[in-house]
Amino acid sequence: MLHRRLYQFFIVYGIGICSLFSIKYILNLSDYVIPSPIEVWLTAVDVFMRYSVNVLDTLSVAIIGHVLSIFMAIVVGIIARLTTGIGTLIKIAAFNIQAYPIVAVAPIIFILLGDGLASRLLIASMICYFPLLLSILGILTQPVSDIEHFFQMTGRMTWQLEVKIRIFENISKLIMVITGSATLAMVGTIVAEFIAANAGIGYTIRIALYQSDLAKILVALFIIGISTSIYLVCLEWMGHMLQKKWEG
Amino acid sequence: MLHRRLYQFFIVYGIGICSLFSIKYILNLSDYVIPSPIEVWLTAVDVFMRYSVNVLDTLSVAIIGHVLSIFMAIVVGIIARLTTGIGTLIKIAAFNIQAYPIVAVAPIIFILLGDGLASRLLIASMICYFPLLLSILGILTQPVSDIEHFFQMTGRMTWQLEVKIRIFENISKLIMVITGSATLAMVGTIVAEFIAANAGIGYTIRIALYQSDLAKILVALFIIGISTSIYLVCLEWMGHMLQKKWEG
Amino acid sequence: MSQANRRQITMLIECNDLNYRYPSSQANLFRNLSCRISIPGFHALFGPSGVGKTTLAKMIAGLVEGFSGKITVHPDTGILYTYNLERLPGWSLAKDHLADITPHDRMPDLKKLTESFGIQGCLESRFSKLSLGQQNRMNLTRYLLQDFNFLIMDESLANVDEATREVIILQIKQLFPQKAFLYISHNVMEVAKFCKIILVLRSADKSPQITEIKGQNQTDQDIPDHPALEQTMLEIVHAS
Amino acid sequence: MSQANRRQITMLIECNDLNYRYPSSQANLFRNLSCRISIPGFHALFGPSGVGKTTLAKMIAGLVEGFSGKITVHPDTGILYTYNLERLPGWSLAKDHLADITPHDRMPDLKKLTESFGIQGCLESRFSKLSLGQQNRMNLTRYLLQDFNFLIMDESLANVDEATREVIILQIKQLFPQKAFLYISHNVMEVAKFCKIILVLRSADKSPQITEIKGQNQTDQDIPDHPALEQTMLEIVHAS
Amino acid sequence: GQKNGSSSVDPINYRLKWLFNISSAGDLWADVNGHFQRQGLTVNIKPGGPERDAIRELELGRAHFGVASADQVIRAVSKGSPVVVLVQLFQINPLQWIYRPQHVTIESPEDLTSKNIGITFGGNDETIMRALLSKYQIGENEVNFFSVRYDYTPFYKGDVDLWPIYRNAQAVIIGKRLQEANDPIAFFDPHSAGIRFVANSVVTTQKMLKDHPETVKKFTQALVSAWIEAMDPTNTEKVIEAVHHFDPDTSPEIIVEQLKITRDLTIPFGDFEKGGQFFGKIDLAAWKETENMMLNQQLIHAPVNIEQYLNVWD
Ligand SMILES: Nc1ncnc2c1ncn2[C@@H]1O[C@H](COP(=O)(O)OP(=O)(O)OP(=O)(O)O)[C@@H](O)[C@H]1O
Ligand SMILES: Nc1ncnc2c1ncn2[C@@H]1O[C@H](COP(=O)(O)OP(=O)(O)OP(=O)(O)O)[C@@H](O)[C@H]1O
Ligand SMILES: [Mg+2]
Ligand SMILES: [Mg+2]
Repeated sequence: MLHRRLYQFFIVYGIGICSLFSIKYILNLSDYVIPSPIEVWLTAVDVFMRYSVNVLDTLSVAIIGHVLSIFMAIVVGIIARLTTGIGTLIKIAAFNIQAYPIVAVAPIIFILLGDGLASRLLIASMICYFPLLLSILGILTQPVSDIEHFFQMTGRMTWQLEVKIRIFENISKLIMVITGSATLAMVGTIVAEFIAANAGIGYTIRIALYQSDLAKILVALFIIGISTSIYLVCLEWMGHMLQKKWEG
Repeated sequence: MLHRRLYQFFIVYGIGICSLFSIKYILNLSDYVIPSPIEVWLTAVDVFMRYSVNVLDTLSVAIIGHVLSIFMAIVVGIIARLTTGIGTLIKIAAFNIQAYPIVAVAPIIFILLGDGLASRLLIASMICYFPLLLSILGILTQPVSDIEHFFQMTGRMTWQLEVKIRIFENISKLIMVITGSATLAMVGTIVAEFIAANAGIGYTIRIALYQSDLAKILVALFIIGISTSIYLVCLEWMGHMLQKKWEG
Repeated sequence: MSQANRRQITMLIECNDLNYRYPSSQANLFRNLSCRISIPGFHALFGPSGVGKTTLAKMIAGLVEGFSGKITVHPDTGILYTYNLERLPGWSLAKDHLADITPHDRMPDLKKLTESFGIQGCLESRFSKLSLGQQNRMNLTRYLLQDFNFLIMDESLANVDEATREVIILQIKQLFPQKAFLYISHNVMEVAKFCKIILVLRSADKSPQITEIKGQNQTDQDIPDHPALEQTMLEIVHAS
Repeated sequence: MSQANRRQITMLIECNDLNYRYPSSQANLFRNLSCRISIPGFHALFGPSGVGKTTLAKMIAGLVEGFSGKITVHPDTGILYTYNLERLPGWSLAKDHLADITPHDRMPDLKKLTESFGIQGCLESRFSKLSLGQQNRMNLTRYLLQDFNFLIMDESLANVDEATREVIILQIKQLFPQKAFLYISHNVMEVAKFCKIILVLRSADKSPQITEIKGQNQTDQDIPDHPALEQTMLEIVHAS
Repeated sequence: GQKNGSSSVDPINYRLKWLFNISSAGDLWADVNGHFQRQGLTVNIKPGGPERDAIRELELGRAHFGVASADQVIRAVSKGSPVVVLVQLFQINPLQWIYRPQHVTIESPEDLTSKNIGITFGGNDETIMRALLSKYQIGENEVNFFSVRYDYTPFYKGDVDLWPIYRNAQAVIIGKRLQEANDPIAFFDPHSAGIRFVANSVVTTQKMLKDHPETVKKFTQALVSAWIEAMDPTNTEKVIEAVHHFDPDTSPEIIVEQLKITRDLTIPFGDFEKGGQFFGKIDLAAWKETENMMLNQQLIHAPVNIEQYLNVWD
């Protein structure tokens, strides 16, 4: 599976970079606009190790942020099921906060949390939790009446059980969404680093952008792509195992 | 419904801004870190009309971007169902591209598309289509065998029909996801404006950031919140109508 | 037996002058429908497909609202409604689910029920891997282990073979002599043979919409009283 | 009539030495099972719940794989399998769906079927708003309007009342005298009365696992040949 | 290409470096007052931004003229981009460091030692600061660099002593805010410490210069004359109005201040009467110094001889 995903990533990346080079040669653009293959290669040799370390740094934050956001989404999803005032309020708050671009809210976050790991994690999970929340809300608000009927009838229904039933019935969808949102966790972390700027590949990209150095960005995107693929494969594998165990 | 949503937004916004002011007074922060209520009020009086026009501008682009991204997500979702090479490739490409933060890819987008509406729309829909894609993929890959069996047995199954059946069976989930992603469309457009900078509230926010003017940002967030709420209510209402009509 | 018990009989449910129309349909499904169900007893609700059995059952169980008229329940608790399309949660084996939802003191009943229902062999399976009839029986079993005064079984045995079905009905009657049941089935012979009262429901343009017929209420498979049974079956067919 | 047609009979399906075990289960469900189904004829597959009727039917329809042995089909087309839990798409009224999936030249049949099946009143409804028995009939109707040589009806009428069921079976036999059917039902009387061949399936530890019994194959409701029918019913019960 | 014809490039796209603000006062003035029209040119002025790069757009043919910083130009040249500098907008780089004299005292570059200095890593303030430190032989381990983003909170809260800022633009706004809170401000100016790092310039491509020399000439003349008018103190009122029209988020009172400082940075040749005509002068020595700084810090790998790309008008 890892093998297949990496292979697919190479194809996609290859297509992307080849079209970039074609544009370069067709339009006869200088190395400043689009770097030459050689320059990209030399840059890669030069920065690969350093960037890889940065990406690993980012990836580890992304994983924590992802776990956090899964947690947040489930909590909000569960609370939002409640029809009480607080339930609706939290649901609405979750939606409303999402309506703001992180760049606009970031100053407020920094004021509140400083610029340590906390802000970085918060920004990362804010970016990736929303798709999760949407799916989880969708799943948690849709009754599975042919299973739930018994528990309702016999007064055994608890919210935990309801959540369990609905999650179980939609487990494959959920695994897909969680896996998919992993890429967003990565994006979130990079954006957070871009804004909060002191470590990680997002910080590196920002410097490369200031220096108009597209070659460095292309190398960074390559390493990000590979490590995201690996993370996705791990998640898929874990999901698969979990599903197999749960569904027997 | 509109009334309720707006009311909820006011509560959420009110809570947010009150906690900000509390922090200000508890930590005894000066007006340049967190503006005083009076300053926020004066700023609001000053810029409200102008910002509202900007937000309307942004909202109209967001709506187009949203429609586009729904379209993109459905197309990618449908293509990704195919088990052929091209199907997998497009699916993988859709996932891989999403793995990159837009800020890193923006220079490449500008190189490829220039800075017309095209880039702005592409950035906006790239940000908001992914959650849609995830949900649509989840829905489109999960068979509804008790309905599909007949069509399969009698050789009548076409991909259009399969898509129709699966969408219909999940219509309420889908409406929820589409409505939810509307906020992301708004975010996407604002970010696009932030990057592509020539109009809209994103551009305005950027200037406010650049001037370190939190009061203006708070006003902008307020107007964005209101107009997003209105858009959400419209979508919910449309979804409701559609569902009523389709489900009879 | 039914004579000896007469003094014990209590009215459990009284429906008075029910009128109901589904919001999306034109005509009334029920028009001035009245009926009573007594406890104890294994009763039936019978009638052609589409006549409203499920709807009436759900109204009694409180799952359908918006009707006019009055449904009185004494005492006001312990009504369960079960139907043939229910599923057990997929994450555990059938036996684990059953163990979960069975009160401690009913464990012996659990064993007895699974044996006489012929589903011991299914206990190690997950629900989704059972045949339809096995699913029917598994679902009914768990309801019987609950605390109830009145259990409505809406086609709960629709996909079970006749022989097993008879065994099951007799077993239920024997194990729960103090409870009331409302068995919805399309098998005339079966309801005539085993039920105490058969409520025969017909369409709203006929009056009365519901007729009570006394069934054979047999408690044993092997003593068929042919002429009386045929008489009951005829009555049922005429009433519908 | 069955005698007059004898020369017309063709073998449609032959199952030879089937062995099958569900991947998740320990024991074999089928052990050296062999049977044949001929065209035309309204046949039944009968047996206690959980014995493997649905599995065998799906194997014949090509929906279950991974068995050993051979299933031969002549000609290799036109097998349809329908079961009682199917649903119609929710976005159109029943009549619109039916109109959609009925070939032009079968429109008169559509009218005839809905009338004799007693579902004209349901045509203006959506499927989800029908009663179970109405859903059964609606689903069966659409299959009958398709192009098939052999239709497997897996408990397709499980939630329909007996009287209506008889009408439906007779109507099918009358309208499709050249086709073959495999009717899975738990009603002994019914299969004995109306089916041509009843395949009685029993558990894998018995041999042969499947027995063919000649049914009464009645084409009319009103001429019951009591003793012969009872004889057939007895045979079926003994075989299972 | 066509040898002649101002009409052959129509309309002309002019990409700025940054959003519309005081740093494009002359460009906006030209637009408002028809300077380009009078030369027979139709010009679309487009705002820039951090993700924008005018030089890229020039090469892709999406823009014909643009504003770029000197480090962008030198980098582009080092990578073979056929870019030419037409006008140097700022004679003194507006990038300075703001600090609060109540908290820190900076009287000479040596006072930077052991201070928390905000820099944008990768930005030209980093280059300037490093050059300065090396010029005054302050080791980089003797100061603390603080990575800067657009949010000023760390400076407001005193976590950072010096914060990089555009003297003619945000500095006025931020300064006003601090002064309102009775927190006086001061600036540390690298230029006065002898660091001459060129700021924004107007650029075009060599191809444009070769194929449409007339257009380039007319454009340059229109632009320079507009800038001179815009810097003319007698036009102050109208210039403020024009800038405020494009930059409504900055109040006229602020723009007055910004304009004054911008005048000092673009025309530091004595008062306007005497020096105004020298607007846009390309400061060859400063360009060479800028190139050297970048070379020393290995931002370019070989000398580019930047003087060859400066289109010095006489
Ligand atoms: N949700 C609904 N909306 C509108 N009409 C409905 C709805 N549910 C059922 N009906 C109609 O009401 C009538 C009674 O339905 P009900 O399910 O109670 O019948 P039933 O007696 O249980 O039939 P069966 O034996 O087939 O299960 C039917 O004609 C059906 O079409
Ligand atoms: N997917 C499966 N995995 C494992 N075992 C299964 C699966 N499906 C069915 N079985 C088992 O195989 C046996 C036969 O099932 P099948 O559904 O064919 O029975 P059936 O004769 O149709 O019964 P019914 O009359 O109750 O529908 C049953 O014991 C059932 O538990
Ligand atoms: Mg019913
Ligand atoms: Mg079956």
